[in-house]
Amino acid sequence: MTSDLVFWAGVVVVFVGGVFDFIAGLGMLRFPNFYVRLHAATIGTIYGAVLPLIGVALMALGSPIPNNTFIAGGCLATALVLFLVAPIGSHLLAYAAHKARAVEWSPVVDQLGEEE
Amino acid sequence: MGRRLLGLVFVYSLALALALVVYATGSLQPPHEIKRLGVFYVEETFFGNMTAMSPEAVTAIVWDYRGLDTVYETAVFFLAVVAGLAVFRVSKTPPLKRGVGLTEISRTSTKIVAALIVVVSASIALHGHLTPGGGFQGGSTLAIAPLLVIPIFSYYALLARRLTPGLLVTLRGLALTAIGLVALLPVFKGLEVVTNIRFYPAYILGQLVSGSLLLYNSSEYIAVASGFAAVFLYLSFEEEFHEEERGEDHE
Amino acid sequence: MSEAGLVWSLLVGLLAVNLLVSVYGIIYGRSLTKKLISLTIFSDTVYVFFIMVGYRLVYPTVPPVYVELTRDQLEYLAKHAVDPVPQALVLTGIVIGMAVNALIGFGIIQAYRLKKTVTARELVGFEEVE
Amino acid sequence: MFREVLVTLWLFLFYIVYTGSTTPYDIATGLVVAALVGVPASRVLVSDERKLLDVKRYIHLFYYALKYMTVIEFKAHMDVVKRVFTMRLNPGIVKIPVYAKSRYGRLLIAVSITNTPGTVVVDERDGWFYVNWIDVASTKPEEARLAISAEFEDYAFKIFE
Amino acid sequence: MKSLVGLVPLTTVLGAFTTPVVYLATKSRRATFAYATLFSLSALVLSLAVAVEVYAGKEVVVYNAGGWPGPVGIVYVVDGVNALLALVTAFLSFLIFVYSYEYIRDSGYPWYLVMLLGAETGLLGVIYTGDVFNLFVMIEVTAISSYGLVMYYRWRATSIVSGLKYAFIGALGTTGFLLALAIVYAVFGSLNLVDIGLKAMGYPGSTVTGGPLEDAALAIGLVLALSLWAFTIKSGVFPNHFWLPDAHPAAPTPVSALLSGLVVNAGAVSLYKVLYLGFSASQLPGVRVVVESVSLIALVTGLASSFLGGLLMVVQADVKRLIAYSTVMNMGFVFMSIATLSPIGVLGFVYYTVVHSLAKATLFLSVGPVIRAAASRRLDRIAGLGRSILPSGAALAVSTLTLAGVPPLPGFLGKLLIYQALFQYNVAAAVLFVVSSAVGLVSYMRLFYVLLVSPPTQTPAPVHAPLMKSVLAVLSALLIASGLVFTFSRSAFDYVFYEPVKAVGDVASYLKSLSTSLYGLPG
Amino acid sequence: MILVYLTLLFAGLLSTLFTYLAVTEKDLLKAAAYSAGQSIAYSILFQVFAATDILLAYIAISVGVYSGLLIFIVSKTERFEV
Amino acid sequence: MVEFTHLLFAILAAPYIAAVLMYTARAVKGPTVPDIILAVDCMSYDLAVFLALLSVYYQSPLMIAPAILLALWAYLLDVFASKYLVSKEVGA
Repeated sequence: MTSDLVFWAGVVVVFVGGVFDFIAGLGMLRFPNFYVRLHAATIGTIYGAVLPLIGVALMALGSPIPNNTFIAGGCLATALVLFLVAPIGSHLLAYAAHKARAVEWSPVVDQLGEEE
Repeated sequence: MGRRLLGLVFVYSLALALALVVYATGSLQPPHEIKRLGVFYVEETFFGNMTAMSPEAVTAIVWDYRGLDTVYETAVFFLAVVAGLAVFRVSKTPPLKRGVGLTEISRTSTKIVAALIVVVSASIALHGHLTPGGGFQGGSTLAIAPLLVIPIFSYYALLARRLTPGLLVTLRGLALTAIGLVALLPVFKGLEVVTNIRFYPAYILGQLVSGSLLLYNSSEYIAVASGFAAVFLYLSFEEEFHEEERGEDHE
Repeated sequence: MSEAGLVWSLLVGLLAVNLLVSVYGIIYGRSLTKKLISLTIFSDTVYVFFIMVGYRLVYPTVPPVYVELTRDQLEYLAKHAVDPVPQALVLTGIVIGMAVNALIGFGIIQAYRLKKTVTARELVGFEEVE
Repeated sequence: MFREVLVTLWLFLFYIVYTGSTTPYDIATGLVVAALVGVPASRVLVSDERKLLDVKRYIHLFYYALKYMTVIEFKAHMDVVKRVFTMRLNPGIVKIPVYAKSRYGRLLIAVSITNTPGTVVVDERDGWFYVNWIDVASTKPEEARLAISAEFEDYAFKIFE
Repeated sequence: MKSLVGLVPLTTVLGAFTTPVVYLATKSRRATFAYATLFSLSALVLSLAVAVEVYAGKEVVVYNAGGWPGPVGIVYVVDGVNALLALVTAFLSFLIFVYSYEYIRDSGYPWYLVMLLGAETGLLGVIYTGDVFNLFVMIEVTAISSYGLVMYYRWRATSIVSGLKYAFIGALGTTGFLLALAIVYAVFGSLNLVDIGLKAMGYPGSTVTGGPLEDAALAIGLVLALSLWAFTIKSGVFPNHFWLPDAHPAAPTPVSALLSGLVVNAGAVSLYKVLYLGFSASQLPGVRVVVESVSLIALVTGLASSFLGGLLMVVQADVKRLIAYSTVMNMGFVFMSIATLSPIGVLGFVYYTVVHSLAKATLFLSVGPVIRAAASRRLDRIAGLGRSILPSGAALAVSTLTLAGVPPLPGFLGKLLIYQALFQYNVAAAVLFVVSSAVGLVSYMRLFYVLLVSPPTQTPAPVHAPLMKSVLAVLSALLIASGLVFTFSRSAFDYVFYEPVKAVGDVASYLKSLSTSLYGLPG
Repeated sequence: MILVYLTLLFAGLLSTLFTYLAVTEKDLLKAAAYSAGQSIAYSILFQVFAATDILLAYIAISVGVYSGLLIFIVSKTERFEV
Repeated sequence: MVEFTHLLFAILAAPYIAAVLMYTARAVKGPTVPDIILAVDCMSYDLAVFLALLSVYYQSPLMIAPAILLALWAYLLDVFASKYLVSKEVGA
């Protein structure tokens, strides 16, 4: 019974993550330039990937798969690494884009650009 | 843009046409059964008479049933690295200086991630005979660590830690020699090369190590990682440095 | 004639087109780098074809690896596992392809050092020796 | 000495979590690998080992992680999700001061800022973060700091300083 | 004690693995060269032992690597043909190692030695193996070493660019061969050559790989077409010959000898294994037609490349390029010989491959001192220099005349054999063969005249190279001796060439006799 | 089996799209990124075909090493195809 | 019951597939290199989830291992691309 509960909790989490991911995809399409799209990408990473991974771990723990701790452990480790790695990736891309002036945009204020 | 879109439409319609032709002949169906040979390996790999004492059929084929292929496959990778070094060879290593690198945040994060990568890769390599993975997979995962260090800290960070190309090539040569010796040793007992279970023990202290599979995997792990590191280290020398080395070749 | 056959045919068609497009890239790509990219795609597609040979359409499909060392697993795997042979062969193939492509990459950079171009047509018309 | 052991233990824990099983083989290889990595890495990773032993810091970290994942992230997500549909954008790069001095404190702040939708750290320079903000409410550094990173910084001080 | 076959390629690959370590430990040119040459020598000794075992035992040695028989593991199948070809390969490689000690003088020699050992490993593996996937791996081992060796002169645009061309076209070909192997596995469920051959003949083969085959003509046609494509690339046969005249001269001269003499054989041997041993005995209805049409295509490509090579040889100004075109021509002959799919065709293939390897390597190696003395590769600059460098000139004369097919030398007999094979197959093919070799004869005579007869344009600097000279002396003595022995002594020819080919000649009974080596035979 | 069919078709379509883009793109850096996308599409196929061993090696080589190699080549030679 | 499982997983996977399609559209449109890299990144992070989901769907605990690699290598792609954009020499 508990395992069923865990499984369905996982399903709900994965589903919610999917909805957020969908919205993130929408944002990626609709936002006008790279710097704004970064924020949509963050949605896609945190609630669109890290959270669902935890959800999948719950699903695995709640289903009668042999050695389901493999899946749970792998998912949690992936979530942890993703949590560390994804923001640094976005940060570096933003840094590079700003440094190389690769992106045209019209910000309200650009205090980094002013200082350079 | 218009032309590319047209091309894309053409490509997809070509795919559709091909698919319809294939479908119409009706000869192509996803199989419900696998080949007899595949079933044979799955059945024999742990429980059968012709066992490799490994629950992992793929690794058992890679390093035991068809181990000879893999020994020479590592030779191909080794030769590619050597050929690359022959093209890019330099007479001295570059002088140490402070590299450009990337931001401070990424440096701090990379330190943690690198430690985690080593642990993950070791897990992949050391469980190669039990779960999917193995020496090559683990080694290429381990190679992420130096590959991350090269752009983020600059390759001088690796050189400063004495990870020079010479050391890496030596490490690689030693690891590959270990692979070769593991393949060669059964010969001295009158067995064929790359013999596994009839020469190496399947269990050590009650733990399944599948004979030579663990030895191969751990040697390959080091060999692949150092090979990738050497390749990328050579690639990251600055162009000016290569220009200094420029000369003529005489017959 | 089933939906499985249709999906399979479509997949084969798409992959065959990938093969053709990448061969086009290898032959008509102007830059050597582009040719290298096409070559990697070409070999990747061949690996997918090879793996397709070993697939079996059952539910659930599992890798040919024992999770537990019991006789039940043996029967389960014999019914559900995919073919391990193509996987082992493709693993070898991937390593070999990667080695060749890395060497080609080294060559491209060296060619640029010598001729200051990676455009295939400009590279080919080189001078006679001595 | 402690820091070597502790880093090794943390890495060993990660190994076991990733591997997902605890047979004697896993434990033995895990310990060996973790020690092989942890001992040389500990000098690079940890500068003050007393902080590693402080249980209060772990409790703060755990509490913060929980709160961050649920409350803070949820608020920020909903904000940006609204913007996806309304397209009310006001983007810009503002500079905010960072008072945390330790490397990990700064990393935690930067990761927290970037992982919250709506703000991304673009660059950092002697004590200042330059943050790409989807809705620039204020261009004054201190006010921007209050809106963006003040809460993270509190915890960063509790955990790492 | 099991047979030594498995050790032969493993020895050289171990040498390749350890040579960089030895170099970095000693930093001594002499020690590194001695170490690598030692491994080549031991490969020669081992392959000699294998050849003796096979020739004395008069039976095919099947070596189960890892102890796994038949389709389960990889097997080496060594009959007389394989043993002979491997022996020639190991012998020539060893001589090239010795020769290189004085020729390669720059700082890249440890990497050069590693790649040379790698190429030797691959060739030996290609020749011994009885497993199609292992064939692919070994072809790649050879190929990647060749790419690296062609690019060895890294500050010359010619060598880098032609090496890149070679690598691109070679990678395309071998990947195509991998696709062919995917189809082979999908159709036969097996990778063992004997098993595939038996199944293609309609026998059940090993039970481990499933029962006999139904209709598979289309798939086999695809397999053969893709394989032929790959092998023409590897051997430099029309329409994929264009990389060869660029790549072979660009390498250092000993490597040119290795590439032109031995590495091109990889394609021919593979074609022999797949087309002749694998499918030529097939009795299945559709397959028969497929095999015949593919062999016809192979014949036409061989003919085309022999004409093309012969004609283009005439107009070359660069001596190494001229010799490279002669390789294109001779590989055309070899392909034609295999494509007849008859025992005498195989005899011609084996004999001509051996002779061509020896003579072509000798020719390249003997040109080496001349090029070094004149510091040029242009024919008009090196005219007449052959006379002044004695062993080189003698070797030049012998090898040129051998390749031209002048009677007492061994080349004549080879051409005769191919002519007979083609005559049985089709008269027109035989006539065209004669015409193309006549065209080649003109170019060889031109080379002979320019290098040896015409008056020297300059006085060369003396070349002090005792090892190079002794290698050339050994090779030319061997060529003359073998010509005399095989032309005049029927029994020697029978012992060395005819008996082994007779064992292979009837493919059906050959495969059936090997079927006992397979695991899990029915009944 | 609907998920399997869906995923196979999706990955096939994606791979063809990325292949086409990678082969026709003039900016080689973009082409390298597209080829990474193509590798990701193939990764899905491998996972559906239950080829985990392949996937572990393939992701490393194709998404990582090739991309790194290509970016190195682009940085040392020309970025735009003439 | 089995039918239900198929349906459940299809429903769970559908939004991810749709999202990946939208990321792909972004990758196609570009217009700049960081846009494409970001889109490829997001795709690979999503696919890490997808792989995990497939491994639960196939009830095989062994198929989870690649997910972590997908995340790591996508990060490596980021790092290399940013370094290239920042400075011409990637290694220095």
